[in-house]
Amino acid sequence: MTVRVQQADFDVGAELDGLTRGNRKIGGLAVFVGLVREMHTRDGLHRERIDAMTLEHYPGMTEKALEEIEAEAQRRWPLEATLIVHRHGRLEAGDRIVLVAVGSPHREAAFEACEFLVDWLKTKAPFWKLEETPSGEKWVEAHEGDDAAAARWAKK
Amino acid sequence: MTVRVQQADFDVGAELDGLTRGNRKIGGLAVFVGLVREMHTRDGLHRERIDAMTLEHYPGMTEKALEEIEAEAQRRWPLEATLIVHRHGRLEAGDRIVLVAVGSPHREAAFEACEFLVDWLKTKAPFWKLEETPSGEKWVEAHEGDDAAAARWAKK
Amino acid sequence: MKVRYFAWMKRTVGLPEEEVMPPAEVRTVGDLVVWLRARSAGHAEALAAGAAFGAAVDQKTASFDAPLAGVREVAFFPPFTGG
Amino acid sequence: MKVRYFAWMKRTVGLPEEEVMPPAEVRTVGDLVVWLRARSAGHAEALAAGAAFGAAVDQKTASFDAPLAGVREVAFFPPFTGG
Repeated sequence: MTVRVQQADFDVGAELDGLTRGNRKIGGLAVFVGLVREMHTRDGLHRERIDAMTLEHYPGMTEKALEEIEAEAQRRWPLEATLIVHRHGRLEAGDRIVLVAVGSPHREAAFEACEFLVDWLKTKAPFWKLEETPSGEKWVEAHEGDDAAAARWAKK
Repeated sequence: MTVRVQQADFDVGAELDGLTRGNRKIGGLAVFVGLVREMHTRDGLHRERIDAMTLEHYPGMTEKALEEIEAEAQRRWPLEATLIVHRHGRLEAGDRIVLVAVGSPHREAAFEACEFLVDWLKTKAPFWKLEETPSGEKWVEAHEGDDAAAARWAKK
Repeated sequence: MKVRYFAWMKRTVGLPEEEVMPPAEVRTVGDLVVWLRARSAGHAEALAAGAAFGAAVDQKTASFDAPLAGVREVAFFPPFTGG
Repeated sequence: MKVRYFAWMKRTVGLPEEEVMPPAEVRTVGDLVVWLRARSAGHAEALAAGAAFGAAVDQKTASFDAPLAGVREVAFFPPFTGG
């Protein structure tokens, strides 16, 4: 039942320990850690490596959006514990971006709710990616696959 | 690409750090932590609390089974890193039982492979649960839901 | 009323935010878009009719026909690409 | 040949494992089950015809028609309930 948006890195082990400590009803904890992966863009004949990116967000709205998404997951599944920690600012390949953790008595609910939260984060939370390439900065355009991933939850 | 069966607890944060360190191709890490949850059995009119359990396994066969399951996941999805750590011996409510972590460039593959591994662990790995109740010990019987969960992957 | 811009819109407009006092006939978010375009070439480009952008009213996603009465903050931004 | 028992079968048989030398006509896992039943009341109960149990041959799950030629270890166990 916690949402945090921060520039600093997070400690996955400590976050998960804090989430489950003292709760003996949790049988399964489904966790997602999003990392910056090394990517390449193709611009005409040039293949460029993306070394880093900056995640801009809308302070105030971001926290509200994440809390709404979390509350929606709580309505849909029998959850004992949820946690979303999302970073903003400049991030390099290999850095952690986001942590989503969901604890439930049953593993199926934990997995489903975790995937639901991650899919929604990608499309419904006010974050924008600015990628750094050797030839300059470039705002990432919306990704249709992410919309499709989020849309499958709307059918339920 | 690591499988371990051990009596000792594991450190989730350290395990995940070790799994992803130096690999910049991982965009998503899907993780499952199985915990012993406090449960109750109903035996006629008596409702009994299960305080602890002992997980027996078949040393030698267990490692082989987990390595096979892991190799199968590697064949089915484009994975960069996989880890299964499974405990055996006596465990109390709140204790960690199993850690499954899957890293992939894409989050969908990571989630699917992680769920696949967990479903298979429940039905295809040689573990048996002996539950402790105030009135004595009881071997857990096979759970049809787990078989159904594992069976859905066979259709693919 | 505060108006905020994010991502490439902030750079195109040239400011992250501004205080504006639109006239009474600017009743909706859509009216505000049209009214803001006249403020500068950057505004006109960022808020052009063909550009893909959304809006939030008091930090919640809103459609362009959302009313502005009593609103303290309106934001404009491209589609979310984060996480 | 080593025979191993797990979970409740270990308690019912009364041993975790034993070395056995079945005669040549015991050719499959199923033959071995029938032959082992005669060893004790515990064996007969654990390996009874109606009991739900599976087998592994040299640490891999095997069916009851699996051959025993060259096999070093056979295990009997109830359905897995772990994880």
